[in-house]
Amino acid sequence: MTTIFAAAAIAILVVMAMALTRAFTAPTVYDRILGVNMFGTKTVLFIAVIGYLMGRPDFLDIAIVYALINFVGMVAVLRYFEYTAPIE
Amino acid sequence: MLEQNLAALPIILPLIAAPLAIILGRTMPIWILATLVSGCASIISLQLLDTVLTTGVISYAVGGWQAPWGIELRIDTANAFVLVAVTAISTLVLLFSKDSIVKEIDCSKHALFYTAHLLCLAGLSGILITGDAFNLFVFLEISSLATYTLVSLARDKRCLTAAFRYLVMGTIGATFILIGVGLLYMKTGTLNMLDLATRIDLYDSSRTINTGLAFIIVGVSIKLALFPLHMWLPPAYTHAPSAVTAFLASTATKVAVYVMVRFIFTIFGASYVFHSMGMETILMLFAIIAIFKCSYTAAMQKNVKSTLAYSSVAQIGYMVLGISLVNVTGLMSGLLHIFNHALMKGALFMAVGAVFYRLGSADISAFKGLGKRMPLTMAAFTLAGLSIIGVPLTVGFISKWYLVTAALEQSHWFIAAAVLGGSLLAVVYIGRILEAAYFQEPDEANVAKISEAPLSMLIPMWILVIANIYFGIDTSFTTEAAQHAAELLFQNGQVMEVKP
Amino acid sequence: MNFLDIISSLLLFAGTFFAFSGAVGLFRFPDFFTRVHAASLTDSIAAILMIAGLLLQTSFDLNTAKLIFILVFLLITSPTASHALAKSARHGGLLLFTEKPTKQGGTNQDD
Amino acid sequence: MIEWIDLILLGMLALTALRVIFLKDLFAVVMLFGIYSFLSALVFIVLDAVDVAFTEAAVGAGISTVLMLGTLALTGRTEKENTHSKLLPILVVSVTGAALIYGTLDMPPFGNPDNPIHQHVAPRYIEDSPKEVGLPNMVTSVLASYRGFDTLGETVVVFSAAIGVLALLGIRREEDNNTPESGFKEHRVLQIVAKITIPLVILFALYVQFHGDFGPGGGFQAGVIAAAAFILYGLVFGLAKSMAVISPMFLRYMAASGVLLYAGVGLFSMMQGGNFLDYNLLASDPVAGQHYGILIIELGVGITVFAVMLTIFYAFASQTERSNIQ
Amino acid sequence: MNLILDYYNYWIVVFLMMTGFYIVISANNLVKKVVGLNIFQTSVFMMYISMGKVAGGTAPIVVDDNTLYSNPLPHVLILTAIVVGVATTAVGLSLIIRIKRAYGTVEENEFEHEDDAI
Repeated sequence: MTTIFAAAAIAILVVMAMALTRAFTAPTVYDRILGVNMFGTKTVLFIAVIGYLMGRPDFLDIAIVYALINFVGMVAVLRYFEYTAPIE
Repeated sequence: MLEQNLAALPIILPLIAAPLAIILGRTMPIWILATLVSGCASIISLQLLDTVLTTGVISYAVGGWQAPWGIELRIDTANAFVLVAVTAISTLVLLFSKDSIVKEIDCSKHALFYTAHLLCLAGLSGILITGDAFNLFVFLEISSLATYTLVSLARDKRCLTAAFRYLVMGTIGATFILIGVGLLYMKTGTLNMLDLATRIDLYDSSRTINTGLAFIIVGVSIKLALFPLHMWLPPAYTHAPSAVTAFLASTATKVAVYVMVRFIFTIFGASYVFHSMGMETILMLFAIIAIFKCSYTAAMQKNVKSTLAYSSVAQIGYMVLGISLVNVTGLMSGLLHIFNHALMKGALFMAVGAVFYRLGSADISAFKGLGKRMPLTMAAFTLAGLSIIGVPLTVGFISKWYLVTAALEQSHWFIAAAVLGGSLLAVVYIGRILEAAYFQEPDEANVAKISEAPLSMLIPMWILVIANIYFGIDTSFTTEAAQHAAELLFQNGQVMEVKP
Repeated sequence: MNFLDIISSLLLFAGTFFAFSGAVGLFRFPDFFTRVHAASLTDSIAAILMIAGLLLQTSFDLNTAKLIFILVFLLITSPTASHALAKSARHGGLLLFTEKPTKQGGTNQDD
Repeated sequence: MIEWIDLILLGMLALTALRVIFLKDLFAVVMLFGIYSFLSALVFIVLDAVDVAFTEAAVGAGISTVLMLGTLALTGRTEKENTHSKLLPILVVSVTGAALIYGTLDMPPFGNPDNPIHQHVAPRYIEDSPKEVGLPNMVTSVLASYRGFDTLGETVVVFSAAIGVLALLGIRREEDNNTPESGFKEHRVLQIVAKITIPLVILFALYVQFHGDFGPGGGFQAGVIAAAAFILYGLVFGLAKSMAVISPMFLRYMAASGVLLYAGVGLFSMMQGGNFLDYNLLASDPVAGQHYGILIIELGVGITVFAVMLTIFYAFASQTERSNIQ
Repeated sequence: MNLILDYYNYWIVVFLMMTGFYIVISANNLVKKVVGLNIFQTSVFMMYISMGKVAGGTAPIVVDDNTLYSNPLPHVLILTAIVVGVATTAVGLSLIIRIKRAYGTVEENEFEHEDDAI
């Protein structure tokens, strides 16, 4: 089972890397936000898997925090984005 | 109960008073609380100094956990001596600030001013008393955060950029210290200062320890504004409210000097820092440049607060110079100067604060003719100024005397010359102000406003001035304490106390 | 490797597949709104599959509850976030790839 | 395996940090900082520091990012062209970096159990703390008991931050008719979802507060999470409504009372004839005393952190909304 | 090879620290400076956590006897340091907001001119 978890963890890491690339090189600011958001949700899954990989699944609490913070951060980005100047 | 916990009280009292102040909410009760607490802390620290001088080092295990597992508070002569200066100055500044801040800080922020002052005092006492390298970092940050707040309270908008610059530099400095402590911890596995000292000896020439030393020295140098890392200090001191400047100039950087002494002598050991690493040459070089460059810059300033701020950087040069001489007399002169400089700079900045209170400006042009209009304030300024210059019968003379003696013991003639040269420059920058005050006529516009400063400002100012003269004549208390502290620090470097 | 393990590995595999396809969609789709679509749909399905896969590894204790909590939380918040994002984007003037930029200035800054 | 994941995460961190240097869009900079923080929290998990990861995720990625975004809303989005010479910074950084690399060469190897830090002080925490303090989570034991003074200091640091922010910004309570509508008033979906999630989050915060002795978490993390719930409320429904639920004045008292609660435990143990913060004396049985002490001080930390984080958010958000009116 | 295995973690962390440090001292925009400061500090935290790791160890929360745990002390220190970091960030950002209001800009070279006229 460990190898399966490891494989899943690596696969999610790859997806995270892709989301990260998107956040680095987004054509519009919204794409960037999208990339960041996707990165966040994948991180939640990554933590869940890695908890099992390391044999300490009681760390799922951290995954919950990630999910929560990701959402709050997203809302904050959208909220404060209104105040700034439109896209140049 | 009190007896046993005396060592912890100088930290705990202001620490508890700060949240209490927020609950009290009204300015007047907060001021009374803050002054009382600060006064109690100074009485306690005097008591502590007395105990330390008679019975030796006090060690206090917070939470009942023995070092190195728990956090140890450790009071020896060096920190008790500086603690007395810090708490006493804090009390006097609080007395002074009651009227002073009315002109310089918005009314709605007075409560927060006193709270931040208490926090700063708690942080500084914590830095002094703690015997744990990481705990020191925590208290350093408490005092720094409170300091940034205090600096930014002034009405002048330039205080904001000054505070921000201070924040960035201060945080870099603190992070450097954090890195340094981390490297030491990595190599030794402990954070307790004494334990660190014992175990560092095992790894004397390890690269990791060398790097740790370098980072700690650079970090602390930022905090104490050693040339060329002093750029944050002059704007911060110039634009902060006068009461804040008086407090910070005479305590914050001095505590940082103490931290440097503590790290060099207690933790690393003088022989390692100076003989193996050759730090003394670097420190000496920068100290001498600081004395000349900053004294010169001080003489060029239009603003008196700015002049005094640069003078502070120069005076820090003297302290570091004393440390870098690597002998008991040199270290003693450094410690002595921490104490003495607190007395003189406190008095000077209070006098400037009083002028600011009456005139709303600290430019040198505002000082014209003040000798006649504010005679008591200017007399205080003059006496404290003479002390900065190092005229006999003032404290400034005492510390410089020992510094020169130490230099001659090492037969460093050029250092003795440098000290004298620095004093000559001090004559110039203090002289300019005195000339304006006594030999120039005031501007017409200002004449009406000028009258003597209120008593609440004069009293703390004159207490400091009298202390300047008293400790300049009867030097037994200060020199004895400083000598004892310096000897103890040097012993620490050689003979290790080994804990079971 | 028992039966549950096999199912859970299959679920994990499927989950990663969808996550991956969503990430590809993030790059390949023509405009922002289709990209949101790709990302948010796969987000949900990947979360469901993977957490289901992990659920099979628990023995119905606190961890099960936490996993379900995470799943519920993700299923509520992630589409909401995508929705809010798409709405802001539309409000901010992004256009569908089928639309032509008008004079008022849509800013379809696609590469 | 873990080492490889660690390496990949560190690589991503390096790329993110490098990208931040060259970005001029500050919104993107802040979002990438959020990612940086998330990634570093992942590194912390991989390196077994779950409590730290918890805090870093909640604080770095959560609170700091929200505050930075709030600041950007006021200061503008783009960094202007830098006219300073790059030479001096590069020189300073290279020298510092070289010094550090030089320092690493004598370091104890990464992960080796024979390193001094695993041999000297820590064994006592690992072997004895479950008996002496009676908690399975050693981080909580060390944090709250052995190094409880540090944690008191940390609580005071948070408190000083509140003092600083209040002194600098203050919290302006707008009159209701003057308060701008939340930008999300059209976002019905968001509002409803926020209403569903907020109670869940507060419940979770309570769990973290009281479960911190057994798993990752504790007062600090719980305070931040609870504050995040109210921040979410404030973001979605507008500051005025949020302030109607918890007023800034009340938060001030809360922040102060948390510190007092913590210090009060210390004073109480002093009155019992022990040293400051000696929990052994809080009950007849030392381990029970430790338990009570840790429970109370964690509560104090939680209260202060919650109140301070929310105060800071109020201060920032009221600035933003104010500038929006003008 | 051994050298790399022993130290790769620290080297990358040093690189991260220096990137953050570079942003602090080179950025012109104050918000970016604060971001740099945060990156710098977070990387220092990683250095501490790296040293606490024991190969084959697990998080320092008791599961049963005979388990190898990583060192809890660096974790405690860094918890404190993170809090210190966020406190500094909050105060720094408030200062930036005030600076923007007082000077109308948060670019360092733009308000430096005004400040020079002491």
